[in-house]
Amino acid sequence: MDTNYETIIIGGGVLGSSIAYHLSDCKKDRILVLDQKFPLAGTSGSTQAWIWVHNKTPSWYAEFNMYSAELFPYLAKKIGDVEYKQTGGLSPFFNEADREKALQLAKAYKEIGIKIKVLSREEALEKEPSLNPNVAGATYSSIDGNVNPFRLVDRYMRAAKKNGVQYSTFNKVTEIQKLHDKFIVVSEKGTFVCKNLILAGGTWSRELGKLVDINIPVNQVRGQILVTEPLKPFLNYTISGVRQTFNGEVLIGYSMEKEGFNRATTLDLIQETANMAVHYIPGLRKAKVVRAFSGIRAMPEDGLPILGSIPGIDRLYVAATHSGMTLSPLIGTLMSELILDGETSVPIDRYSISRFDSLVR
Amino acid sequence: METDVLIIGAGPAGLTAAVETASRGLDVTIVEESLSMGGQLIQQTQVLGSLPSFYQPKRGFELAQRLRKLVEDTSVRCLLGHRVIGFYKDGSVGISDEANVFPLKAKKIIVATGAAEKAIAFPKWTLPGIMTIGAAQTLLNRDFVLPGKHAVIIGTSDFAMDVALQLSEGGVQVKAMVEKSQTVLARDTEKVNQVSKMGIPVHVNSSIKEARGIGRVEEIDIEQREQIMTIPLDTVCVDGGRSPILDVFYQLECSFGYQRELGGWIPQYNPFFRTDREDVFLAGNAAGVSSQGVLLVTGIIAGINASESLGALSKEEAEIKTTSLWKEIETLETKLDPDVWNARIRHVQNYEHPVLTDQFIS
Amino acid sequence: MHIKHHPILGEQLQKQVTIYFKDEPYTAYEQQSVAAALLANDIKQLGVSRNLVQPRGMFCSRGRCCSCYMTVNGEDHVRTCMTKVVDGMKIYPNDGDPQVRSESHGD
Amino acid sequence: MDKTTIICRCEEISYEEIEDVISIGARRFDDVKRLTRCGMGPCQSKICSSLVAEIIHDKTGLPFPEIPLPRMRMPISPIKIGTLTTNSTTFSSVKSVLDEVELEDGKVK
Repeated sequence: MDTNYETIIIGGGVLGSSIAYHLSDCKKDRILVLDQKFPLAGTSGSTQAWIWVHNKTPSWYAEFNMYSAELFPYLAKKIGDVEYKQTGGLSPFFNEADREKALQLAKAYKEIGIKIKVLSREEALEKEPSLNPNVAGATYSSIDGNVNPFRLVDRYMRAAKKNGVQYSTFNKVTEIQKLHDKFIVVSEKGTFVCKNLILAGGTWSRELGKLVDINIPVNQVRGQILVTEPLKPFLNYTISGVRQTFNGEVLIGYSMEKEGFNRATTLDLIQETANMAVHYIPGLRKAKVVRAFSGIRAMPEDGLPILGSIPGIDRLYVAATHSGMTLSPLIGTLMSELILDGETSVPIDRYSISRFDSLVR
Repeated sequence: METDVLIIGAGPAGLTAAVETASRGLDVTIVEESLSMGGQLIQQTQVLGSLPSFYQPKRGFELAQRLRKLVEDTSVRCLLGHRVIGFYKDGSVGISDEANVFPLKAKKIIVATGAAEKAIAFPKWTLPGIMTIGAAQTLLNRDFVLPGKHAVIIGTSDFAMDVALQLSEGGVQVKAMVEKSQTVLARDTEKVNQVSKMGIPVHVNSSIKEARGIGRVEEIDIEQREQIMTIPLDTVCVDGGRSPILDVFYQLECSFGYQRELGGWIPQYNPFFRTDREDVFLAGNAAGVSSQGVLLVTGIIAGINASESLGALSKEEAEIKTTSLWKEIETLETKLDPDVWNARIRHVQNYEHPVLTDQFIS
Repeated sequence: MHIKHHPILGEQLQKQVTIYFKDEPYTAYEQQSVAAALLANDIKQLGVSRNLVQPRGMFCSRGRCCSCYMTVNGEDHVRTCMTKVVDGMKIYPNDGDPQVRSESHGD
Repeated sequence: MDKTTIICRCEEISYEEIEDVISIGARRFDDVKRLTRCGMGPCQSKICSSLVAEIIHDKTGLPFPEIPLPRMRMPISPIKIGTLTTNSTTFSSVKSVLDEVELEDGKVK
């Protein structure tokens, strides 16, 4: 295996693989992706994978998500079928306080050109007849949808490899040094040299940052999700909390726990999630759960992406975010632009790591 | 619901563990998914030769009856038709009877979930009529149904020999036994002779090439030294060996080690049949696939040491008993297959160095 | 075929019951599993696989492989190797994914 | 074994598909699972996991102790959602996305 690269990306999840693909697609060669395990072993392989825009705040962040969601149809044409489906997104609510919130949300989004409709009970039930008849209403946006996360990462990875990107898996990075205009990246399987270094470690970003004495404030949030066995297609929309896959399974859950890297599931939360399932879709009562899984989300301290160059260290970049599935095509594109041209077509200054106070450890 | 000792699985190991703990005055609960006690012993009609010295040779189902009687004479709470589905944050066990899920808080847990048969894959192995040898035996001796008229058995373990004989006696024509190794795997030569006396051909250096049939298996191709032999039949029984059932241990975050001779991955445990979790013991095939006799002994050891950990038995007494029971395992296991015994010793010695740990850490 | 006289266990099949497979009556005996009782009546194919629509029957008989899934008394995907027959039981093959309906549409 | 031989009975994943993902670097059952769906069906890899371990071993020469167990999950066997809802009424950790939308002076931040 070569040891000398133009660009090394640490992390082969949805962001790392998307950056590798987009960069290689711009005829940039000599790219290496290092993964401590195997792509999909972490967050990217344990998600409901909604492509979700609506109900994200602040509205400029929703706008950022919208740009990315709009790239999916084009992306599928380039890297292959990723089972992306723009189903439209539905967020049911069950009380009047939430209706007020929904109306405010629609108003705020209108200004940036994202259309959200606040549906009445009848309209919600007409769209999604299997919803609980006690629903008070729902917010609806046609932008939202879902994707097969396994396919997405697999296709990014295969397309990147086709463009000449190399992957070194089950290979943890242990040390990073900056020597003149080069990075020396020491890993379990050998030492590599590169000009550009991109940290795309997801939940492990904080640990990667320590190797270059930079504080990347990304925390871990655990989500537990139930999977039913495949059911005949019956859900028309991606419901925030419940969605049906291409294959027919229904994925249920919207939970957040602070448990570090512990990916255990608990019966307490499985039962709560089952309650949520029948609260949203009473007909699911008879469906069988075959598995509960747990994913560790990467959660930057203020909830917003951390993107771009790292001040003070030339040619060192970071890409860490929540909602990696939704944002991957855009972030992949923008990071490639940044590395190739030094500027991006969509401004990312807001997402710079310099917004945090304690940059240096 | 609360209990001193929860035993998961009412097979031979679970039942002996239940007797050991309940007879010392502990409050004991057994959870068993099926509606009857005895586990896989229920359909074993063969005589079990190598039982511990304190048992007389018996047929499997007779041993199950006896264990059942012993348990019924105690105050053990038997939750038949119940299964463990998972665990709560506070360590309580989640149990379901299909209508409800409820937590059960146990001071100690003895896991005796047994072993599962492994599959053998070949073209069209998914056709109806192709089943594990354990399934064929269950049909025959528990459901009283003939699996078919003409069968071939893929595999030649001792268990395969038992099932071949039982199928023959039940009226199924066993047309062949197929073994990919150079020799028959069964160690019980008496059984191998019986099979040969029944006129069942045993093909070594052979493997199943493919199955065919419309809606059900109708014929198979056996390949032996590049020769293909086609056998018309309606039943194929596959013997892929067995491996411990580990789901419960995995959820309990126990560590694992690998011992091929004991069935592959098994929970790590010490001489007291305790896992690396203070409150979790194990017994039976779940602690390494072995003979019926050994399973009983492991159940006793786990029961004794779980009792000791709850103060129902002195440490000294538990140690003396455990040591002599290990001798019993050595006798039985060495007679059966010294490699199995050696693997078990190796495994226990590895207690401090499990191979697979922290499985839920990202 | 039901074993009327078992070589070692003798006559075990005592209480006869009637079960219905695709609305046709068949003879079974109490304590038999649904999959076994059907097999005794020469019904081996219990369903079809969901993608390739290939025939499936009982494989492991331990409730693990899910190959014996059938619809029993209105419930889809019942593991028939683990379910005992009951007089009058109505059984249909597993020929597709279960349907979910809203409770408001009747259940 | 034929290339089209089914390895995962539930999801009908063939030998060939598993071979393919091993060739792109999958070394553990869970890697194979995520890339092929092998083991994602109702039996949750109870039948195919040992078959896949053998294929990984054959193709890569990795010794069995270095091919870890698949990650096992609750529920230990399939269970109806309705059954799971019994004896549990709490709703504390499970949220709706609207819970995350914060209002300031009656307006979205």
